[in-house]
Amino acid sequence: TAETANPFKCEPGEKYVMNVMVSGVEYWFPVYEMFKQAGQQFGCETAYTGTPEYDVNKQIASFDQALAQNPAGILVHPMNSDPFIEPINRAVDQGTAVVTFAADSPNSKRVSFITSDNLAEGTYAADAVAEAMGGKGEYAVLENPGQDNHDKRVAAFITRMEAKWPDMKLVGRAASNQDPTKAYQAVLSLIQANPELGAVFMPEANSAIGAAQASKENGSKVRVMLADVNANILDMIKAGEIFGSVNPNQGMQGYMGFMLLWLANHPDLIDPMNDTARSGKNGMAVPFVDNGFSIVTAENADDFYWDKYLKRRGTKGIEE
Amino acid sequence: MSGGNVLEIRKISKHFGAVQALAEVDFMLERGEIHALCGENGAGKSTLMNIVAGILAPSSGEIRLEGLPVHIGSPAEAQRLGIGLVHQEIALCKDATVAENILMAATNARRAPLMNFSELNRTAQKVMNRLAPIPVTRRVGALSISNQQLVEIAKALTLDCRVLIFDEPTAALTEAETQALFCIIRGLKQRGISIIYISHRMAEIFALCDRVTVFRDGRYVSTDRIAEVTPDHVVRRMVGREITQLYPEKLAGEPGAPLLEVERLSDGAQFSDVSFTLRRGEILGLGGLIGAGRTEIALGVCGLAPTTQGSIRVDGQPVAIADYTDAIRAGIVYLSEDRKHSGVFLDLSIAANVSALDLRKLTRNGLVDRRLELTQAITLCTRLGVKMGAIGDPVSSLSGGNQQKVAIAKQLSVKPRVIIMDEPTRGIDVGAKSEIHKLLRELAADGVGIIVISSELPELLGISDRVIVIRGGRIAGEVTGAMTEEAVIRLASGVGGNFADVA
Amino acid sequence: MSLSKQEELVAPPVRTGLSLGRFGAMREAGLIVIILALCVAMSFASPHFATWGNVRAMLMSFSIEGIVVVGMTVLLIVGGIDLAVGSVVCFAMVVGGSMFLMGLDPWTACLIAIGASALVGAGMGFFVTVVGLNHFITSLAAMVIVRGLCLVITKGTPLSLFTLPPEFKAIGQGEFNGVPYVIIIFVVIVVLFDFLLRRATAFRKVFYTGSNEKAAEYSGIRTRQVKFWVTVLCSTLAGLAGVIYMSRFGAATPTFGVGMELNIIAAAVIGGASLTGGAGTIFGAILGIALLSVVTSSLILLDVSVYWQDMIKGCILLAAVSIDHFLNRRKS
Amino acid sequence: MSLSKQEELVAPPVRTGLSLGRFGAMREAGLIVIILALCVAMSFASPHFATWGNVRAMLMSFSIEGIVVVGMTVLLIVGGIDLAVGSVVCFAMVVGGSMFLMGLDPWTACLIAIGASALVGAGMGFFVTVVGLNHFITSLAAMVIVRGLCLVITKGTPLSLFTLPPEFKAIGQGEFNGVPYVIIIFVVIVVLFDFLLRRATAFRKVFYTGSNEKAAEYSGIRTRQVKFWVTVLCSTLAGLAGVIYMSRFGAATPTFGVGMELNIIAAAVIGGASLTGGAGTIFGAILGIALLSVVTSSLILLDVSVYWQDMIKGCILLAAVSIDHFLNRRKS
Ligand SMILES: Nc1ncnc2c1ncn2[C@@H]1O[C@H](COP(=O)(O)OP(=O)(O)OP(=O)(O)O)[C@@H](O)[C@H]1O
Ligand SMILES: Nc1ncnc2c1ncn2[C@@H]1O[C@H](COP(=O)(O)OP(=O)(O)OP(=O)(O)O)[C@@H](O)[C@H]1O
Ligand SMILES: [Mg+2]
Ligand SMILES: [Mg+2]
Repeated sequence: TAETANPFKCEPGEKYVMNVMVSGVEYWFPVYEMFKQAGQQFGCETAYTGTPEYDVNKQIASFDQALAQNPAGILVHPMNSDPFIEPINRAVDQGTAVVTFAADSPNSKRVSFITSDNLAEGTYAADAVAEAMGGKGEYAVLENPGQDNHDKRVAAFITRMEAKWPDMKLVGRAASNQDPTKAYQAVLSLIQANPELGAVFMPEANSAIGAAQASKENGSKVRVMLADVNANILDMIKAGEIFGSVNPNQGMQGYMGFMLLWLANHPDLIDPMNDTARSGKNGMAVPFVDNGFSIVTAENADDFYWDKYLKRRGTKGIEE
Repeated sequence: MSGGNVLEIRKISKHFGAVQALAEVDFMLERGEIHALCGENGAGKSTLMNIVAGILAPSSGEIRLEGLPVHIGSPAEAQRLGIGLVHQEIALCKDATVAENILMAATNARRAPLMNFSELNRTAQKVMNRLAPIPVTRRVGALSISNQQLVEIAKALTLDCRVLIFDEPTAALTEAETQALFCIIRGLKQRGISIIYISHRMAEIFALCDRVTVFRDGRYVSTDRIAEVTPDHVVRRMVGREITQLYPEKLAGEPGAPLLEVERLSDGAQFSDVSFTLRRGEILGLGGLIGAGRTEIALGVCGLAPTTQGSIRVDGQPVAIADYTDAIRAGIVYLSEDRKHSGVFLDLSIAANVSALDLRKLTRNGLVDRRLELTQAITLCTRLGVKMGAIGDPVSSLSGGNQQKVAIAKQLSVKPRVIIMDEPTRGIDVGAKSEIHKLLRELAADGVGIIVISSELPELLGISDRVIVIRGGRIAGEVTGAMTEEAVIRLASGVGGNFADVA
Repeated sequence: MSLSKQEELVAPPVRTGLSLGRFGAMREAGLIVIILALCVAMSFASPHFATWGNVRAMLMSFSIEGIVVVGMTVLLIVGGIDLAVGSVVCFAMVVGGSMFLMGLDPWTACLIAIGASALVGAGMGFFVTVVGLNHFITSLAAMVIVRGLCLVITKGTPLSLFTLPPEFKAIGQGEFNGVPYVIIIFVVIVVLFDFLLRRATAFRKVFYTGSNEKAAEYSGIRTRQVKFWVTVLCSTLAGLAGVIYMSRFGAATPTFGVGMELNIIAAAVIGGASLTGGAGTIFGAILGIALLSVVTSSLILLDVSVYWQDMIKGCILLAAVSIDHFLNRRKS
Repeated sequence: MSLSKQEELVAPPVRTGLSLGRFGAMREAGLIVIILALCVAMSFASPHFATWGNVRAMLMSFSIEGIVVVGMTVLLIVGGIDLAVGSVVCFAMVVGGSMFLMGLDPWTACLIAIGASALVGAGMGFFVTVVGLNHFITSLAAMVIVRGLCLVITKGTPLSLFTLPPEFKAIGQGEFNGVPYVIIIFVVIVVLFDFLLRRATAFRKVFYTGSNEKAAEYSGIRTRQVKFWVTVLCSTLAGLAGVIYMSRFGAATPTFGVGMELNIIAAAVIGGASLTGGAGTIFGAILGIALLSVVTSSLILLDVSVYWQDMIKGCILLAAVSIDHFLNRRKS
């Protein structure tokens, strides 16, 4: 009823934390931007934490430290799924809600998982490439073996090609490990071995710079397709040096991540017709959310620049 | 006498932590003289020279050059002032050639941006030939330790100096090289260069020098004209007591049963067909010129270098020696001639150094018995008169001679059946030397077989019961009975053939 | 005569322990002071620092790596280096995990994993002592090969070991009276090896070999054997760390431990180990890794901007090492 | 007298050139043979291998890193090491890039970037020669600090330098008579430094200092100055490589060059540089990086499974180094 106070508000001191590894890289920023916005709308405190290193051990340490401050909830990108089971469970047991994003820890007690569908990303990327090539030609992939979401994208890409585009031929797989120089060398070699190479897909943005350069030096015949974006990639997409990218909807990841945490902390807002009261489960738990993704091409690339976005919004990004 | 003091050292003190190495010492060097500096091991000779050459900074005191006070902050500055030093410890760049090492200082001073190797080699070879014909294009690391010593000396000869310091240059040299060096030094003196000469060999000092200064325990004791003193005088001032008998009594009766029998040993390169027998209770000397292959023979016997032929028996039983551990098992130990490279562990404590050779003796339940280790180290070091701060100090804090004593203490810590000592008393002072000789004789009397390799002829003859002379990797002959230096030199150099009293 | 101050001579040849009187003379005193100073400052700066939760998090974050540091320190003392430790840690996880998934009980699987790690060490030892390559290049090749093996075994996907029995997971996740087992194991290993390194005859030979290999040979020590076994030891401890990680994380990821080697070596070097051999202590190395960990934790707790964290961390590291160097130089 | 076999001893003081007669005696002969053998094998295995396109691709792939290898080799010879090269390469890209974005013309921006890199080297040199830390720990700290600086400057996002003028991009992307400028620059630097290292007085001092610092000092060489300037040189060349990368990729990524240092050091060590100083040649080091590059390319050309690539690469590396070691031992 209208007289009741707005329930969608935080208690004083109710704090939500986002935790990631390699915290200095751009991918997380738009996620946190909307996480923060949701927090402000609810009157909550938010913080961005993590470790600059690509090291699960260090990320867990930073997670534990965030936990030691008793936040209301943590939105975490677990670098590896199972190592986070114990820390996440400890957090949940102490009353801190945990939501995973972009990568999951399915066997833990995390309340929700939000991500774009890596399989769909791979599939759409495959379709986009194949259509542009008229459904016929040679392609290769650059990989980062061992990184779960990257592996999924690559696998989906290849599966889709095999299933829907029988005339697309996979001619090479090389590990670039997110290193532009390795990607450069790999694509050069791939082009030498397969002069008819028409496309190369990689599941992340770092390799793309090298791959695009290699392609360019050989007459730009190779379409470079990737996942994720940054200013440089966008420029190259606009210039036609990169074919396109699939980019997860990071804003929704952050915003919905916050919402999921907040909701999990306020289960009394609903009264569902089920056994939650009896079983003691959290009735507000949303197991899975798909935040969607976009295909970035020369036409829409302008909308994905982080600095323009930041300027438009007038915030200080992760530093608030 | 002309009052022309080139170098005046006044009240120089130096301490390393608690150790007072030098206490207000004075030292005056006249123009064109050869001035000997004597003192026991650890008396502070090298420390003072290192201060003069800009390697160490004094704690207090003043240095005057040509009457003017100077500050010598680095070796580069010392060189600019015309002070050169032949180091006691060999300090050469092993990866560079002899020529580059000899002319390193010149290279450093040159303005030319590019090296001129052919000229470098020519110049260096000229300098080198004055001492010994070592080809200057060889890598220094491939030279034997005695040849490295020669390179170290040659290096100093290229410096344009007023004052040239030799810190025990002859410790690793034989007679021939020593004489060549003396010629050069006298030539330098002729040209007005002033020389400081440090040695533990009295004979050299009295043959070469004009004056002698004695230090004891970091203090100045005296300066005299050589003509006015005798070696006994100098030794008494150094040691503070009389050394009546330089070498112990020789073996009185017949030696015992054969202990170590080496038969037709060859390594296919450095020596061949070497056979000799060491008997219980005797001290056997090995003589020869530098490079004769004595060290190689010793290494071959001990399994430290591979051999291609020959057999070794201990107590009449043939033993197979594949590596040094086998040799130690068979009771044979070897003291290396190259103490810095293979004799001591410079950054480990004195005690740990002494116990390195036979850890089993000190081990209880797999652990090192520390008390036993300390007792052993202190006993041996006291016996050999090692001058040190604490037994736990690293060996690098000791003077050269004291490091050598630690190396010997290590050897004596085990009770071997055969000890092979390669240049055992290199750099060791007169007092300690006779102590070591006494020890060796006692060990021999206890039935230990001892082989001594020494380039110092008087020592070799003084300590050994019998001397085998090596020439070009083969046994040239044996000297027994009334041994003379002449006999050894003849065999060693091959002059006069089998003249010696080969028994 | 030459030994006037007999009493003074009975200083121990090697450091004997932590008696308070000798504190100032210890190599590690400087590091301890620096770490304590950091901790005190942090306790004032953040109310969360001096809580058991935070201390536990910090201890947990370096205790398994600490086991690897122990092996690396011994290897550095003998004059070697092992760039493959990160790969070997991962290898042990992956081997143990896949054995378990193939149906072995986890304890046997772990023994096999540790054995396999030891084998990697033996392989490196072979190339170093028999073939005659140096430790750097050998372990670099081993790092690549072993990482490759991990990829081959896992086909690139993390092994989920969710079904590990709880009594096995307890090693990595359980506690005893509120103290995690991991920390207990770590402390036991550190104390044991610190003691052995100072007292055991076998480890004495490691010092001799590292200080002057030639002189050690001339003292009848079989230096090649010593180097071989130390190389094996380092890999074995890395393997042990690997199975503990496996128990703690309940997973085996083929990319685990990438870049770990530099952190480990840095810890040992900060703690006084020399890259040219002959010097180093376990205790110092552990202080080294503790320092790295405290700095990282503090920056996170203080909510320092992620952009600045690396830079500040590097600067603190450099300052700490410089101060430590200065304190030690003053002493000698 | 003391030297019986005079003739045998007159080996040249330093290698003076590539005359065929001396080929067998060269330190690098083994590596050359190994690389050639690999190439011949590859030409049979893949029709694409022995094409100009592929050779060009391989040359391009290691030529910029090759510039860094040159600096690292000189630094290794003096007894140092630089773990920060990867960070410095990135730093130069980032500084040059952001200067350009701030409106400077790209040439000035690059000069500033190289200057800034040299300054990083000077900082490291200061800590090594004045404070007295070792190269390893100093450069490790520098690696973290400089990487942190890159993050601070870029705020974590790659700088897009798409607007770089074409005449500047030509450095990294253009060619002269079909030969890319990058390769020309690389060859010039390698030949220049190989010559200097063998013949220039200043660089001989580097050898002496690395071989025996004490001995060099006793000869009046200011070893601290030598070490300082070599440290600066290494960073400066890394900076140069950074701006060339910037020109080639038209971007400045804050994560560029992570882990590059190990590759660079490995190349130098494979080529005969010693981690303890005093030994190493530019030519050998370049062969080292060429070997690494040929192996990588071959695996891709042969379409080896990504899971097996690492393992095979490591094994080839180990085998190559062992063979090289064996060949060199045989000679001496
Ligand atoms: N770096 C050092 N640290 C501590 N003590 C030192 C150091 N260098 C020398 N000493 C001490 O200084 C004293 C003098 O040493 P020095 O080398 O000058 O003796 P020396 O007269 O040259 O002896 P020797 O005849 O054995 O060469 C010795 O007691 C030695 O232990
Ligand atoms: N490390 C080494 N590398 C190569 N050659 C060596 C080495 N050491 C010695 N030689 C060579 O071996 C030969 C024997 O020299 P060595 O000095 O061992 O003989 P020696 O009879 O023991 O002489 P010394 O009186 O110097 O002890 C010489 O030709 C020498 O150049
Ligand atoms: Mg001396
Ligand atoms: Mg000899």
